[in-house]
Amino acid sequence: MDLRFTPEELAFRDEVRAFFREAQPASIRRKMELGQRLSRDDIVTWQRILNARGWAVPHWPLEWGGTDWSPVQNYIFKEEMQLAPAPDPLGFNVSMVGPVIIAFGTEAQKRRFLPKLANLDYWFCQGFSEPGAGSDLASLRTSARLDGDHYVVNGQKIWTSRAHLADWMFCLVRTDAGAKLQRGISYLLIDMKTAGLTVRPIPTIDGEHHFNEVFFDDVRVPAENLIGEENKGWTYAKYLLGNERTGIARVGASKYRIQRAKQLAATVMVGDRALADTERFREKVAAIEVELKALEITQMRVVSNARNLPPAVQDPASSVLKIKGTELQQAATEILMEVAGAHAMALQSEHLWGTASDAPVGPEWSATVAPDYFYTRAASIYGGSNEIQRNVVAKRILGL
Amino acid sequence: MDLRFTPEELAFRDEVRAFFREAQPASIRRKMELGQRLSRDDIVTWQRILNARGWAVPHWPLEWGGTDWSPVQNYIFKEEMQLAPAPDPLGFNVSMVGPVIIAFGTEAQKRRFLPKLANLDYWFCQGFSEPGAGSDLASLRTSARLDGDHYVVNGQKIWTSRAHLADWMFCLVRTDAGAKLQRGISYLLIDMKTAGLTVRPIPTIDGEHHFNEVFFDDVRVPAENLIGEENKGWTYAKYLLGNERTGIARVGASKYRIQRAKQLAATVMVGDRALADTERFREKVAAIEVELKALEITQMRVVSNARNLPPAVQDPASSVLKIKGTELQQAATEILMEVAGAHAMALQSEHLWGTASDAPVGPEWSATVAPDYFYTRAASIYGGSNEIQRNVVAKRILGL
Amino acid sequence: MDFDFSAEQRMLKESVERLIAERYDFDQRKQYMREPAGFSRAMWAQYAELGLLGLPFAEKYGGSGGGGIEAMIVMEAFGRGLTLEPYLATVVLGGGLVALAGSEAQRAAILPRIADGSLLLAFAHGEPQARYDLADVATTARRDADGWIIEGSKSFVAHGDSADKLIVSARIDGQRRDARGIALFIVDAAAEGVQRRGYPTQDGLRAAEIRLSNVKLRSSDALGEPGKALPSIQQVSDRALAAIAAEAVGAMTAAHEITVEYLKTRKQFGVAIGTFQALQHRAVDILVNLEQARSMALYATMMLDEADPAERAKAISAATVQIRRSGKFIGQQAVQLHGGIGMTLEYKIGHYFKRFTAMESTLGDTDHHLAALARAGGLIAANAS
Amino acid sequence: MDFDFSAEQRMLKESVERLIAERYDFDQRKQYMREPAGFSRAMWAQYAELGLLGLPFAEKYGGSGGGGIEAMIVMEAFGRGLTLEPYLATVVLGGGLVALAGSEAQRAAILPRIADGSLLLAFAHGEPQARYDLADVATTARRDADGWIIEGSKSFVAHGDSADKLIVSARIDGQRRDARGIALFIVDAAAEGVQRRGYPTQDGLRAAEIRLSNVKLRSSDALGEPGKALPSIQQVSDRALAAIAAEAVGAMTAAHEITVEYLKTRKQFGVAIGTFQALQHRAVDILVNLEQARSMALYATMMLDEADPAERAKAISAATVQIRRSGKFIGQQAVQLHGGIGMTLEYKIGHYFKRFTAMESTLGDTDHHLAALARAGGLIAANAS
Repeated sequence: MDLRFTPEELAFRDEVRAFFREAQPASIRRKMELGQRLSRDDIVTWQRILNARGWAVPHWPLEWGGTDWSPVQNYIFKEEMQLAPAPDPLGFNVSMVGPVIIAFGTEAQKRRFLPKLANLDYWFCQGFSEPGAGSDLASLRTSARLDGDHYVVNGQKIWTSRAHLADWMFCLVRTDAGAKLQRGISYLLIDMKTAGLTVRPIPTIDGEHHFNEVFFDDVRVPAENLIGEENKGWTYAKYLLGNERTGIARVGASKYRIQRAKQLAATVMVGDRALADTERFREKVAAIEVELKALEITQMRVVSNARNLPPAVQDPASSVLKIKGTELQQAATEILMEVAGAHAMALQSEHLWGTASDAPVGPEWSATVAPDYFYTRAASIYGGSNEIQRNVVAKRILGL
Repeated sequence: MDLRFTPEELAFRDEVRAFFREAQPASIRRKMELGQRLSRDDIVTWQRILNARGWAVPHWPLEWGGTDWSPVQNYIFKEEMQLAPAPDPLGFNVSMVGPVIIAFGTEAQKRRFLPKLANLDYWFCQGFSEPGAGSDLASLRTSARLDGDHYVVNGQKIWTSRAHLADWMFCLVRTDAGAKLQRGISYLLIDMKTAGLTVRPIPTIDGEHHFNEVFFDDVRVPAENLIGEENKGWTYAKYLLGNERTGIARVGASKYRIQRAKQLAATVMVGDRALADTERFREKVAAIEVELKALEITQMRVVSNARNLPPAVQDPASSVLKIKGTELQQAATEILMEVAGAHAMALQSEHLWGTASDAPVGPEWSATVAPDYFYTRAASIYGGSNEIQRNVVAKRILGL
Repeated sequence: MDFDFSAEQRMLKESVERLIAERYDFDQRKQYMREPAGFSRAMWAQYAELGLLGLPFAEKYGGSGGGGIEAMIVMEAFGRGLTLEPYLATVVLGGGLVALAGSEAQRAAILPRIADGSLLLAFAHGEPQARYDLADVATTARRDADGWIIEGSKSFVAHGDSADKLIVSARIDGQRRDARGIALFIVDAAAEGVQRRGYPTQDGLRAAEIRLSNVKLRSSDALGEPGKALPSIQQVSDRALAAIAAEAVGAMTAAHEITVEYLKTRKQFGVAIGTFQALQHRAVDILVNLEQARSMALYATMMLDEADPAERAKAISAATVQIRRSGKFIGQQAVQLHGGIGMTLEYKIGHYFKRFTAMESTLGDTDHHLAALARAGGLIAANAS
Repeated sequence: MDFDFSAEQRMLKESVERLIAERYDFDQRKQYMREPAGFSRAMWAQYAELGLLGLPFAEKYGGSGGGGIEAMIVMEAFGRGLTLEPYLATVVLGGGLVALAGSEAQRAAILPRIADGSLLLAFAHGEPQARYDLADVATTARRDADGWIIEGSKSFVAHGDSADKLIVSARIDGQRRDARGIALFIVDAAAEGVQRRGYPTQDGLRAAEIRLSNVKLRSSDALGEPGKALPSIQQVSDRALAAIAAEAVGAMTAAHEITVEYLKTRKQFGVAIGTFQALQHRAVDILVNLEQARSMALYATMMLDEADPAERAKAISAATVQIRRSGKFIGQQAVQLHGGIGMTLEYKIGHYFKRFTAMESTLGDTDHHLAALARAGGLIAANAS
């Protein structure tokens, strides 16, 4: 047993770190440092840089552009990316639809989609949630009826993240209305430019546009875009859910925020002392650092144990990752709010996007702090709320 | 609207305070100050002093030895008692069985019991909980079968507080085995000296003897000891539960503990400063003081609004009292634990009872701190756990 | 001890609550926000008509001589409606300072115009470097032949962009953060040398950065005795904190009701989500936080009349700690219990959350007030009475 | 990075876990507690036989040269069983100091006797006034013709009543709380001038108050160079904290299992209480706390080998903060979820709660360690690497 990285792992870390330092465009790095929003172009640019290096989809099989990294290497890669800080490759592509196509797609589907997913030539969004379904995914009602060699899709999706930027959607649809809940669901890939498909924004409390409603009005989808078998989509979706064990905690991102908060608190004066030098602030931050360190090790344990566990068995420690990870993401944004104080309260959308021509109100970094705090409240809601997470852990792990 | 006491109320407070100062035996006051356990004699002595002054049962009707105090006066009296600090009159007598007898007893029962309850000539205990019932009171199984002019009682009670000190028990028994849950329950008064009744101690984690199991083996109870009608005991028990709105928060007792903690922290050195002078300790205590002040006012609001509400309607604010009150009682014991540090860890039962002849390990007050902390964990369990409280509030007040 | 409102107070409460219920639903609020000043001029006129704008002022200034309880009643209703108008800036802070520190002439000139709705004020006090220290004033005022010349920057001035007049604090003596040497001036917002940059705030209100460059004032523009303004500043700040406490309680009450209603109507897994015990308990914890906050808002209101400023400040800090903690808990949990819809701009609950968030950095954050309370010895004396 | 145990470590783990499972159930523990010394001499012999008592010592002293991981394995099993024996006092603290600071002669005289179970040690260091400052030593040692004379009081010496020898810290120079000037001495517990008052502790273990009056020692009784003992004291304290962290994780694991089992079997309102969502979520929070604590116990163990004492101390403090918080949460909530039965002396869960409580004041409370960590700059550097 040794929690430390081996010399090989350290060398790998240095290699990754150096690459991020050199390859990341300065404009993107600066936006990341300031917590600013990235444009679609920024994200595409960066993923293509990664892909050119062979690192856009490291956890995929070698034949589809992946690597043969160990779990520890994958872990190091993700951590370093968040600490750089550099943007993650588009999760919908690389962690969600990609692995499903690899596992359940036809050879033709693989050849058609996987390279474009890795290079972000296709930007995918996820069509799972529906109005009235929320965390109760299986009650979805969007229908797909086979008509010749096309499915005709009707219905509505909601909370579709970045649908307004997407080229494609992977989508759960009901193909057998008579079947109960999970059964009768199929997994379709839908071109967002298809006639009858409309995207409508849902502005969030940070004043930004992350989410959408997507309406399907007789949208005709070629049957060849069905993944796997009809009515088995729920299995593929579940495979996807289990597929994302680490990284969800976003320990690196929280560490980066804490690091920033400490830096910035050194510039904020409270009377004749810097905020960073007050006991109260230091101890509050230290308490979060303790939890983060614990979570970091918990995550490493999950990574390390993964190879000892049969695929179907969930490591009890993995249950901590989402719950504690989101709590700490939120705690880190709260610390930044405390540092910024009233400066965070000016609403400056252009400074959030780095597109402003005038000077910001307050320090440059403060424009992003409140939107970040507001938006991070969603971390404990989306992707299965923390209440649902606790239900699942109670049932699956504790057997209650 | 005026949160302050009127001059008349202030005068009343001074009168009460002066009485407590003068009338309370020094030995009892000292035990209270040190947090030591009181003997049965101590409690009887004090209640008789109160009763001689006419203050043992202030909230009872005048004809049965009560007073005509306003709700505010009753509130002041309870607060001052806890702050003195002086022991409460025995709750089982004055707040529980007494009011039930007043409301539902026969004239003969009133004449027989009420004066003895007020003077603590009879010490009552409460026979409600049973093994396997816990917070689910209505599932009780102890049976009472009418045999001539006696009920024959069989079964078992548990968590019977101070049964080993009691002369009498007010007891819920099942008189109709066919009836569902709440129905078929009767309310009996049972002489603890009756043949077939056995008391067995349940030591608690503070090492002390608060609770008992009570076994009934063909215990014959005169039918005249039935309160009200047969099979309606649940109604009387519920009347009792609603009867205890304030006082349950024990704000005065928590304030006294905080006051003690601050005094004692001034005597504990951390490096070259007293613990009481460190920011961290002061702010931690101040945060509890804020909640206590809020609870104190919440309690005053409940007292004040009581006269505006129909008896059946529960003031939403009253729901706060048990939940927050017990949380703050526990927080106050935790602060005392922090002050005492390792000194609290010596187990010194004789110093807890004030019966030791040798000097204690550590400061004299430290012997009582850990037992107090341990035992106060029960505050959120007994009398309807805080989880049950939340269920009840969600249903009755929020309508969920 | 008596928690009942007087007949007049009940009438005030009913009328302001009715006004907000009828004229300030969520859609109307969106309309008001789109007006040029970021709030409704028509509502402002309504407030004037109802006598709300003159509430704290003496009758001879067109007011009704109301006290803390009346302010609490109004602010609580405003909190429910998440109102946008500059009541705090104009009536509580601006008008409060004029009433407290102003000369008879200043009161007579300004207060009636506040009361009739024709004059908006803002208190230009905070500075970029000051954080939450009320005595941290770097803006200077120096004597000139016939008056004063002001130089400096004010930051995050609530409703500073729409105000007709600014009450500006400036240092005439001493070092930054000295208690002595601070003066207040009444500055016309259109005066030469006053530059304002208005902007929306995260909670839907407005604020301004204000630059004062060589602003020339007459001696008669000074409010109270120059150099001795801090106690007045502290006193109106305490009043503002009590008012915000009441506003917060109104907003928490609404957030609580909206959330419980949502739990009753929203269905998942085939049942109302309010049947899930974990969510029920959370809703109860929201209620507990609300009731504790309500108690402390009452406490703050009552203690505004306390003669000893140190005792008053302690009570206000204590109340503020409770209000902030309750507001944070209720805001975050109300959003959480709503799930996705709670995150959207189109739904009301998130706006309450944002308002609670903005309160946290208004006139001192939670830590600031907890530290102040602790330094002052807390609420319970270590020595028995 | 590798979390797997070696084959030897797995064997150690299996054997010590089996021993505890077979010989340390709750009723056996009660028996052991009633023995004169408050623990089981037979179990002590068993530990010796299994090689646990010599675990950290070199082979030439009858040990097996185990490191932090081996200690962790043993302590975790001991934590499950809530064992009563003086392993921490004798092996980790006493033996640790001898191995760390002792001369070859001292090691050879003492360590083999620890390993074979014939010698019990205690570390008489804490003093009534010292609270959690390891350098706060008021007990004095002054030079005498042929040795040292010790004078002072030691407080809350774990297992000090049954120890055969005491390792006593005393000041030979400087002021109370000075880092320099502290010495360690090996004192026979039966020596003239040593008065011990033993007592049970709240968690079922034993401790002693020790008065040292004119205790005469030879020069050869000094352990290490007199005056320079603090770094050794800090190092064994860090080892003890890591050991306690592992013990705590074992105890938390047991408390978690017992509680989940109780939720499955206890019925109320006609169903297992584990079907109530609010209790399910609490059980999940217990699991989260447990897993976080487990991670930090690993971290503490690994960082014991860190060369820089400041970095080691930071890691130990960080781990201690997590362990304490998790222990408090799990202890309190395990009792709460059990309801009445959790409060009784006859049921196991309350004893875990009491053990967590006792840990809180051992070698620095949570605030002490959080403050130390914060003072040292925390775990994340403000400046990016």
